[in-house]
Amino acid sequence: MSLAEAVSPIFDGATVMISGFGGSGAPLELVHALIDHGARGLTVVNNNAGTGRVGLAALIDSGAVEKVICSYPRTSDARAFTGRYLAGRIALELVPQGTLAERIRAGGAGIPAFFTPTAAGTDLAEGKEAREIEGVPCILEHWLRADFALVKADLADTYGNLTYRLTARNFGPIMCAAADLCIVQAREIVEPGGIDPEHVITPGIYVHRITHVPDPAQEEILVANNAVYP
Amino acid sequence: MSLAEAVSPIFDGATVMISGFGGSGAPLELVHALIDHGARGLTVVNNNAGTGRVGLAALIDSGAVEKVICSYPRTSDARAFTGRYLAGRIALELVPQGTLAERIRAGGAGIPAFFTPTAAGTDLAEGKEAREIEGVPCILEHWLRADFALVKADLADTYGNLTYRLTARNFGPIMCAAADLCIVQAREIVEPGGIDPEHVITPGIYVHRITHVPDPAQEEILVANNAVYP
Amino acid sequence: MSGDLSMALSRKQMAWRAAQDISDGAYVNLGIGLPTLCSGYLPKGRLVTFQSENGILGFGGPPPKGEEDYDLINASKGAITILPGASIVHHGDSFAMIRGGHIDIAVLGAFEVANNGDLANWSPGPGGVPGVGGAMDLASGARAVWVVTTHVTKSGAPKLVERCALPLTGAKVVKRVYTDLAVIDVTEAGFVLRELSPEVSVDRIREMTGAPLLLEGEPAPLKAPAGL
Amino acid sequence: MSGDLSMALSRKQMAWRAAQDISDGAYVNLGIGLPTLCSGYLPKGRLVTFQSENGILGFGGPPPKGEEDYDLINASKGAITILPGASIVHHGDSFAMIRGGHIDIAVLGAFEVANNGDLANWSPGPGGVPGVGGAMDLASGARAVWVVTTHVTKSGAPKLVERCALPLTGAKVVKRVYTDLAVIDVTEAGFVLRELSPEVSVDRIREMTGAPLLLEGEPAPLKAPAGL
Repeated sequence: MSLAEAVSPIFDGATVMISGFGGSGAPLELVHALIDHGARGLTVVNNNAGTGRVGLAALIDSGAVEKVICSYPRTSDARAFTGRYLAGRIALELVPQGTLAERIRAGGAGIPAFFTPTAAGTDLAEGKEAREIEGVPCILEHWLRADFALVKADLADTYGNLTYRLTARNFGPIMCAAADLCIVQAREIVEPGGIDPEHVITPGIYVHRITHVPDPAQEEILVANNAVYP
Repeated sequence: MSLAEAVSPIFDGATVMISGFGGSGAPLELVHALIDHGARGLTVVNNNAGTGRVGLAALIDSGAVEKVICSYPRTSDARAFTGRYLAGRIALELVPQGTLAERIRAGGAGIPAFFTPTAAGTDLAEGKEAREIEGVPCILEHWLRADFALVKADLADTYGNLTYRLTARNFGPIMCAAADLCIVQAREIVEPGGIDPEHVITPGIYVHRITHVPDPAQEEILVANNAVYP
Repeated sequence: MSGDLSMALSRKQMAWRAAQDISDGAYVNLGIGLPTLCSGYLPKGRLVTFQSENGILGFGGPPPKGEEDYDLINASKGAITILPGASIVHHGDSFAMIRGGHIDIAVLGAFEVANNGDLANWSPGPGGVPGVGGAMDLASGARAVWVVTTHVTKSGAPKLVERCALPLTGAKVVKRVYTDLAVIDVTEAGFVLRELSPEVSVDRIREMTGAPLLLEGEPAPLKAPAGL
Repeated sequence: MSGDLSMALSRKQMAWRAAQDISDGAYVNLGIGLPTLCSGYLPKGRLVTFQSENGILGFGGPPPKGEEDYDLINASKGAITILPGASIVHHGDSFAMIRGGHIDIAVLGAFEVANNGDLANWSPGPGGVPGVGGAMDLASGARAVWVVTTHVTKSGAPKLVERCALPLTGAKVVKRVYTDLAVIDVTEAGFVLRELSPEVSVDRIREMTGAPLLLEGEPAPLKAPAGL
């Protein structure tokens, strides 16, 4: 399946989870295909809010993003987000990183809400239900689900079983499970049986579309080279 | 470390998680060492409540278990538990299997409580807080933690990183994380680096004691042969 | 079998009938007992992936006798084989898969099904040792819950009822029921008869059903290969 | 550096001092910036495993220039190396490790620490773009939170205070503070001075501290190798 075909179902106003922590695990080719596809009014879930002028930053630059749900929008070169945010042209829901991960995990695991000690007693607890459980102050957090996930994998088999390279794993497995439609770019696609069942990180049940990107770009390298998309 | 030394910290009245689904993943040698060790008044967390007259069934037969927290005590030969239960000599907390797994996972993950749709509107929801979330009836469940976990692994490295054989993985990874002291029997112990970091299932941070059991017994085989411990 | 009806489907025929409706590409969990038989009767060429709640996705039937590996079992604790493209997960992740709505179909047995979709299949009532296993998780988590069951109990009492008398496994969860005499959808309006054994009249099946049985046109004849 | 005190510890010396207290076998998360330096100053023979919240346990320093692999990074998004016995987990599991109380020590930076253990290190206050990252998870999840920070701000204001003016990262979480002039425990009773730069009097350090500084016996002299 081509990149363009893979992202073609993404509609205006969709919530889109994008894997990656910084550039590691960022599905740049899928994000660039989404820019070309042209869906607007998107809510994006990512740990960050883009760096430089490629990937998520380029998606924001294209004006397609209405809201970002993330833990840390202040990356080394966050001009795309920062400019729009300070001008009031993009919304931000700031979530502690572990709570963000747990909310996404809960979305995939069918847990509508959970109590967590993280952020209890802080400004980020404002408006949230608070409760002390076994002596620990907690706040109630709700699951996070998405219409689509864009995820970068290393190996995929044709059933959608995935592995990830090293710390590029980060948000991939939990985002695959939390989206109605999970779209994956894989460095290599193998036949069923090509991945040891004990080494599968994301079972194929979570994956709906796979596109082959044999030599994926690395965001850090592109940013260092001042690359711009498109 | 010997089996006897591995289980030596287990104290009277402790809560002990025991890995395994039926016999698959059941750490028989550790459980038998626990019988020899002689701690009493235990609360045991397991999916089942023992089969035949070995392993958990033998631990129950020894009179060491005061309470079982499980999803399905009615195995093919559950006489040890059944007799005591019907005589009012052992307590049972019956938990839906997925809720049991999620409560243990929450115990390891620092989530004191969560809302789940499972069991909402059933007898097993009695006494639990109910709430409709996004239109779905849910009940509040609390984490489950233990003083000790007894877990059967396949490979372990000396830092405690673990792998498991096939479906013997079942409760092992979540129990390791939910216990104050995690005691593991491993078929093979290797040096750090002997397990690919991407293939580690339980990171060593969760594992505190490892004992080497090179040729572990399989409960199904022992039960079929009417084996009895001790 | 439902009472003395000689033309009622056999257990294998019921499993066959349900299996015909499992769509290509589906991820399916088969409950213990009768539902397990469905895996043997999929139409040729249909790719269906079976999940077992102990933590495996993509398994096949039992191995030859003597080759059982009890580290490779299903939820019934029977030895299975592993297929290319399988994956192993831990129990937490396995029930995340179930609770999270990723299983397309759970095919389950039942003591009773109510016409609002309530399912009772875990507890025969007070007394004895209770055991729930994964029944409630599957009932509330799967996208579609199908029930395969005889139409009536051994003593002839309806299993499809207005309200379950036995403890519920899940409230409003059943979508479709395959019995030895009929195929019935559970709709907002209640039970709708879709297929009926050619040997049985609508009046007769209504007598054997403990809740109103609606018709939307003529029910199709319930068929299954002979000799199963 | 704290004002004009020439004998204040350098950043590397502060990191060195904190590193001496990391016990053998500990699992440690080092915050971005100054705390990261601790990894270079562990006493010889001490086995410490570093966790980075993006999902790696057991990593070493940066690779030689030109050999960076940006699929192998730490929480600061810098390239790292992987050590034998390492493991990779996804973000959900990584923060389960943190939130679940499995990290022995988190060494963090701070804007302010209050004498009840409150920590402010994520937000410089209203305005600009906020960013919290994993700070709150680490603050509330780690078994012990240590802070490494200069004793006062660049303009000379105390960073150890009675009540944080800036938005909190976590309430009552800090156990110990390593500054360029002192080592201070956060106890039920408040700040207790454990070590003090030999150049600084108790009265002077009290002037530089925004909350009462208790003594339990004579503070030991704060020392670190010269030339760091």
